[in-house]
Amino acid sequence: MDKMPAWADAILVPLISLLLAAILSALVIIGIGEDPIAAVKLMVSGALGSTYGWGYTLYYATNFIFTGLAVAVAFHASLFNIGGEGQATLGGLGVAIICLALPWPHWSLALLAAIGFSALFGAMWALIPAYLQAKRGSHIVITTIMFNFIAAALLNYVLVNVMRPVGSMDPASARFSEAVHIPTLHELLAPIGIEFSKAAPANVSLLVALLACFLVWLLIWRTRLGYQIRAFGKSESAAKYAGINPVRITVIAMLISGGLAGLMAINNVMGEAERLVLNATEGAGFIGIAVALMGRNHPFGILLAAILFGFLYQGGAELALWTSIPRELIVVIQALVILFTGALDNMVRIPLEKLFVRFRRSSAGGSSR
Amino acid sequence: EPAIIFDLGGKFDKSFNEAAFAGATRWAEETGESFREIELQSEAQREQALRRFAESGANPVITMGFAMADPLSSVAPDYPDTKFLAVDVTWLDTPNIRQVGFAEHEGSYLVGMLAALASETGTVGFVGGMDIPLIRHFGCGYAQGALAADPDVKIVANMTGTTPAAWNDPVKGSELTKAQISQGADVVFAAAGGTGVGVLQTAADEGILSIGVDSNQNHLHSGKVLTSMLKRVDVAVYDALKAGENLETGVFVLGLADDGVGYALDEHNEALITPEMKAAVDEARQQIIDGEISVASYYENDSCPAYNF
Amino acid sequence: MDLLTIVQILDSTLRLATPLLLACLAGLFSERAGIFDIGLEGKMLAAAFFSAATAAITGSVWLGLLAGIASSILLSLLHGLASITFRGNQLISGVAINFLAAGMTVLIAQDWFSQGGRTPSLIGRGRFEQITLPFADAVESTPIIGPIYAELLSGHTILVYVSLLAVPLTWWILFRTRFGLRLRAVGEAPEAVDTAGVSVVGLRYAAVMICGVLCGIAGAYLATGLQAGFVKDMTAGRGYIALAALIFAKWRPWYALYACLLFGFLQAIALRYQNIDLGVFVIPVQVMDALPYILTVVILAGFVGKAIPPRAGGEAYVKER
Amino acid sequence: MTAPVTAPSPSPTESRATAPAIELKGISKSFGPVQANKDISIRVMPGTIHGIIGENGAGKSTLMSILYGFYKADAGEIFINGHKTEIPDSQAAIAAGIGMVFQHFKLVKNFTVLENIVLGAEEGRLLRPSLKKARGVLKQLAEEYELNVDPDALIEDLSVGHQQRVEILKALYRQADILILDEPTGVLTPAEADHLFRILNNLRAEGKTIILITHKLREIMEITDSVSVMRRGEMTDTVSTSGTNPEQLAEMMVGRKVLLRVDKTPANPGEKFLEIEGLRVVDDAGVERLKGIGLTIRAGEILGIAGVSGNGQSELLEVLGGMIPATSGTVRVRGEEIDITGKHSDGQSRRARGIAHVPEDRQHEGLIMDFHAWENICFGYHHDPKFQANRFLMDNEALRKDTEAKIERFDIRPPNCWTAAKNFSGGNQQKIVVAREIERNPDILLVGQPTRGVDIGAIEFIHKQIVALRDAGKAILLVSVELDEIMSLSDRIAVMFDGQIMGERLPADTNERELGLLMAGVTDAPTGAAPALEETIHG
Ligand SMILES: Nc1ncnc2c1ncn2[C@@H]1O[C@H](COP(=O)(O)OP(=O)(O)OP(=O)(O)O)[C@@H](O)[C@H]1O
Ligand SMILES: Nc1ncnc2c1ncn2[C@@H]1O[C@H](COP(=O)(O)OP(=O)(O)OP(=O)(O)O)[C@@H](O)[C@H]1O
Ligand SMILES: [Mg+2]
Ligand SMILES: [Mg+2]
Repeated sequence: MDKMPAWADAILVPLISLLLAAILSALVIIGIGEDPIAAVKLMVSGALGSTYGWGYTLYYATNFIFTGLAVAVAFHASLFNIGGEGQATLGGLGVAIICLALPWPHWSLALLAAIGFSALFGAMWALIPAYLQAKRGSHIVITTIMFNFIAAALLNYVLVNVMRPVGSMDPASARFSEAVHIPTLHELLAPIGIEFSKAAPANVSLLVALLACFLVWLLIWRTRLGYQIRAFGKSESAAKYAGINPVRITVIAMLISGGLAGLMAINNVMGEAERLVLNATEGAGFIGIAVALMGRNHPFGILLAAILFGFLYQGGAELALWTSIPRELIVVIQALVILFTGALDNMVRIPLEKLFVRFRRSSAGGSSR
Repeated sequence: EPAIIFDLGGKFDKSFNEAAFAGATRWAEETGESFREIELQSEAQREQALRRFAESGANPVITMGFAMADPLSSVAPDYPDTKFLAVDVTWLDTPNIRQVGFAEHEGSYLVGMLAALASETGTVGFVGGMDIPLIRHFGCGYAQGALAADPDVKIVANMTGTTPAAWNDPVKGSELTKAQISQGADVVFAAAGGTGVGVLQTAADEGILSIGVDSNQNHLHSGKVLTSMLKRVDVAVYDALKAGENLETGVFVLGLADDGVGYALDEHNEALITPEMKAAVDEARQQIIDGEISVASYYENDSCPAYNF
Repeated sequence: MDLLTIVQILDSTLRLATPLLLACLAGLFSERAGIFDIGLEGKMLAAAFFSAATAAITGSVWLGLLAGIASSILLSLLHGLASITFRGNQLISGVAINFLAAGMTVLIAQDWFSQGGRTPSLIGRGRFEQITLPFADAVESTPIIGPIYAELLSGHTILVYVSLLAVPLTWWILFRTRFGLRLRAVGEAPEAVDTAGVSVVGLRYAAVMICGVLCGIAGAYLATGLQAGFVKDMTAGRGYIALAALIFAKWRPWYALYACLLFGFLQAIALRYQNIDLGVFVIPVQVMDALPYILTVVILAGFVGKAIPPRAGGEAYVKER
Repeated sequence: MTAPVTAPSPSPTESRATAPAIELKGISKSFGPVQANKDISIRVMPGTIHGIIGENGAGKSTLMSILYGFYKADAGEIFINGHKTEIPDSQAAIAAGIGMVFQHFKLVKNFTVLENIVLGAEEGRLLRPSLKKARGVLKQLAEEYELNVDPDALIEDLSVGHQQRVEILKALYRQADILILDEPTGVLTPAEADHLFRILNNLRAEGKTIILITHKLREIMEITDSVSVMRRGEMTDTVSTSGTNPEQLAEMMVGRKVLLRVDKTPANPGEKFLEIEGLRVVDDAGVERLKGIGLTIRAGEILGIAGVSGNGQSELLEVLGGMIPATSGTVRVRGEEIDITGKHSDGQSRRARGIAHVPEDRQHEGLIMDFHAWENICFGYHHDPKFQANRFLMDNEALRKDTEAKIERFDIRPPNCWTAAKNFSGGNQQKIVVAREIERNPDILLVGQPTRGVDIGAIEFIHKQIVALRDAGKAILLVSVELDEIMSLSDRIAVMFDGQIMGERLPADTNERELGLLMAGVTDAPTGAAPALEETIHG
């Protein structure tokens, strides 16, 4: 018998963890002499109080959906992909190359090409760590961390020495042409009569992200490949018995993971900046870890967690603008969420399990009499 | 309510951004009004910050540094009623931006002279921030000034990096200073934003002289900073805030004549600047203003007659 | 390149290798005891801030050092709580600690000093002073040996010498003492330690605490030795490079010294030269920046001898489930 | 007699008169929902060897681990030499003079013997003096008890038998008066086991008290003075060895008369379904695990492989099941050679050839413990078109239907396809695996330890299924360490030793003694005998 019903495991535990993280965050805000309630109010109004705020919240959420899914797919194969940052960076490079290389007739074609290229570049950046893990047992956590730094150096080199337009002082690529501008939510919703902030960067990538959620759900729970990924993730020895090739699954899972992380670039590079800048990912690869942990590696959970983090991000930016609370508060909250939903999971789980076992015993004892 | 966007080094970089902060603070104190501000954390934030301020009705919106040029070019046209002040940008053709540049080469020329005059080893150093034409522009004026004061002077120059991180890397500034000291430099000019803090610190630790930049940095290590090359960003910001919504747009380049650049002389470096040095530099200043001396501009020539970067 | 330049580069190598070495040895204690630690970066960062802040407030660098160590130990305890007591995922805990430190340092710095997440610059006794070794001035003019002694070996802060001494000390503790034997055993086979009547939890906490102390010194060195004050993110990935060095060193103290010196050397080169012109081709500075990471991947791939981590590393010791 | 091993205890005769060396009263222990020990009491007199037997999972190891302070009991008291003793951890147990050799050794593999011995029993803060002292003591102990091991060898370089010696030395070095051995002979050859028993006898003669856990009734009868029987977490009884016999013990163990015979008709072998020739396997460490195996199994027969575990049986199953590649050799399935060394040698290719495999370790191989029953029912057969809804998706509905049918036919409890595998008991887990594999109606069934940790009711059921498959004209390769199972189920028996087939016998023509000798590598007619036997059976 399980110690705890499934719903408690899937909902109660993360909820309590989140609550603990929230309480500590509030204490931190009080600690720096600010009013947590006012801060939350400001965050809510800034992030959700206008279509402008929503536009940014959803823009960030789109990034986090991609990186969260990336982390989750790898997690299902029992691989901890900390390399989302690097893979998303490379995805950006892919998008920039394809957007600048060809004269695109229409944004939709460019978007398709960008989806392909960003996923391809992200996947390729995950390939070497995956291969080394599968074939040579090199710990993927360490190799992906290393690849994040290597990606940063590579982007740095490319932007400074290769892609920087002549005469520009910025280490950034040229601006993409108007033709590859993908519709923002404003442009998408205007025809159907919905007024959405023109300034907000949320764009059609959001729909791609939602589609990705659905596809990942199908992949993991409905397809043979997903079945094999999960089986391999749960028990490598059993996977071997079943004839599931560990090298193949490791590589494929990481390619999908890297591809998803890379896909983020259609949002931040193509949808927002419309050029490639240094550090375009802004840590979204790492936030994917928190998002996946909180979303319990399920696409639906990830969607919710991504929106929550989108809210935190936009709300945090607002805080930084209108109060003296630095933006780093969000980093702290992110850390607390990772800590409680990830590392200190058992701190919540064990007492809860005991509670359930005791509750069940007493109710069983009662009924038998 | 006006707003300022500080660049990556942050408003306490003791240099470029801090100058803007000082100007804004002076305005706020004098008028009793307030301004909004944000310190950028990453490249990707530039456009959002700009848009957010414009969106919320801030006017004017002040941006610091050349890297804001690109976001400005895409955001400013969306808010035609908002006035922008772009410091260190002079090449955009959007009507609602006041673009302010500085004749850094002229100011650098003066501190270059002082460096050469103060040097005992006959070698002076230059630590630049990010390796871009703007910083070479500084270095070029500095080299010309040093050579003018002492034709035999040896100049050693290093750039901190190729990305904006170069504005905020005191460790590297410190290491480069040590390297220049080992090459004989005994006066080092840091035109490197927050990185300069490391340069000035090391220079003070190692007992040589340094030259600050943008803000008056003489007080950082009193008696050990020869002078500072002032770039009156504070004045530009102060004036813009004072003008408010009536800000006059267009391109402005401030030089010695407008007191847009200069060198700092105060109680911290009185003892270091002899009357002879002061006389020589002041004369050169007047000559530049009068057009008798023409300081070559790296911007215009894309090369420097005095130093090969 | 003349001798003086070489000595100068080696001199900065030593300075730059110091935080790496301390953090690397910190990781060595922790990982040898079976607790993976990717939170070295965060602990160093926290220590850097609290040492600088305390030194700035009190004016005493020694109090600063203590505060730095204390803050680092606190994060170590958090890591211990998550990964030893609650048997959580050590990697996730490390990631969380890194974020926590990155955020908290800036938050507190802003609250205390309102200088955009920095501390005021440290002056006077707020910093570690450079120590001139005996006779350094006297021998300076002797050819070759003079500059090596006077420039390279002399004139560092005390923490540089502490880090160098920490290497033989670590070796001695690990391989010559009872504690070291048990510590190594607990990283290989905790059940063997447990059945031998020694507390696994106790040993692991001890290791994690030592890790905290060393990370604390590393962070304090960054803010009060190498620089004069704290700026945000000032560790700049050094914790990860230390981790890389640890793998490079195959979890051994003397190799750790060599690995850190190598990585310090790469940093020293990258600091001094933008691009390295080898005549045939030019190595861009970005390659120098990435080289430690690339080398580590090569080592991890097992092309240059296999790096076998402690066998029980990364996993909580679970008796009953 | 040397200082460290001499116990300052009263002489054996004296203490026998006084108090028991060990007395446990009312010990209970549960692991979450599993009650491993229920109110157990036991007394062991000093200077005796006390046996503990019981089925797998009966709670023997748990009880001893509590005595050794490895686990903490939920309730109960422990008395050592008549004194109530708290044993919260192993340190306390060691201080009370208890030493334990675990079923799974607790050694640091990349430490030397010497380092392992001193670990936790060092003399002071520095290592050198401890090691120096231990070296001396070790030498004396080695001479005294025939426990020779190279003190400077790394554990990972030692054979299992030698590793066990290190464990015993560890206990003796700590001056243990009470020595617990948990299934020490499971991994030993008969010769090594004999050597071990000589040592135990010596120790008993020294006045030490020994507790011996074993599954082998022969060993109980041979060496113990008294024996306790455990069943399902409870202590059934404690009897004096001289006053009992194997049959009675077996009955006490399982709680009813043991049916050692399986009802089955004589085999009716048909064509050759599986032919193995010159099969060699060299593992990653370069050790040759299979040294040229030759076997043939025909349709309609069960070939049983007997042997002490660790002699290559696992590797044989793994190669045939596609889990590891062979180094060389040929395998033919119904006359057609299959790839056993190359890229296409894996579990999938085997299944495609009609080979099904009930693995030895159902928890780590046969099942994904976190998956629901219905997800496990296609494990390994997830490519089967029958489970696919279309080109891309699996048909989960069909899977659940299939599972429900199998739950029904195999009487799997609880009958719920949404129950996770880990939440079935061991026997029902095994039924899921057996159902999955047998219902494929394979040509060849590989079965490893089919009834390990399975209760007697399920054993009978599983045996019946296997025989039914044979009667349907399929070939079955059975590997088991239980000689009884081999003897009663097989139509033909091959004995493996050290990666080789030592010989083949017909169950009717042989006995446990002869098989035991073959299992120990003692033979007058090694591998060569196989073909001759083939002739006599089928000729
Ligand atoms: N560490 C543990 N955590 C959870 N359950 C356990 C643990 N150890 C044993 N159990 C369970 O306790 C019961 C008794 O196990 P134990 O190992 O004592 O049996 P045993 O008699 O030694 O069996 P075997 O003959 O197979 O060694 C089993 O159901 C087992 O699954
Ligand atoms: N090591 C373990 N950890 C957790 N739970 C366990 C462990 N071993 C057994 N269990 C659980 O304990 C319960 C009983 O298992 P066990 O194998 O002892 O049953 P059993 O009484 O022997 O039944 P069967 O005769 O069918 O094997 C099952 O629910 C099983 O999931
Ligand atoms: Mg057991
Ligand atoms: Mg059972």
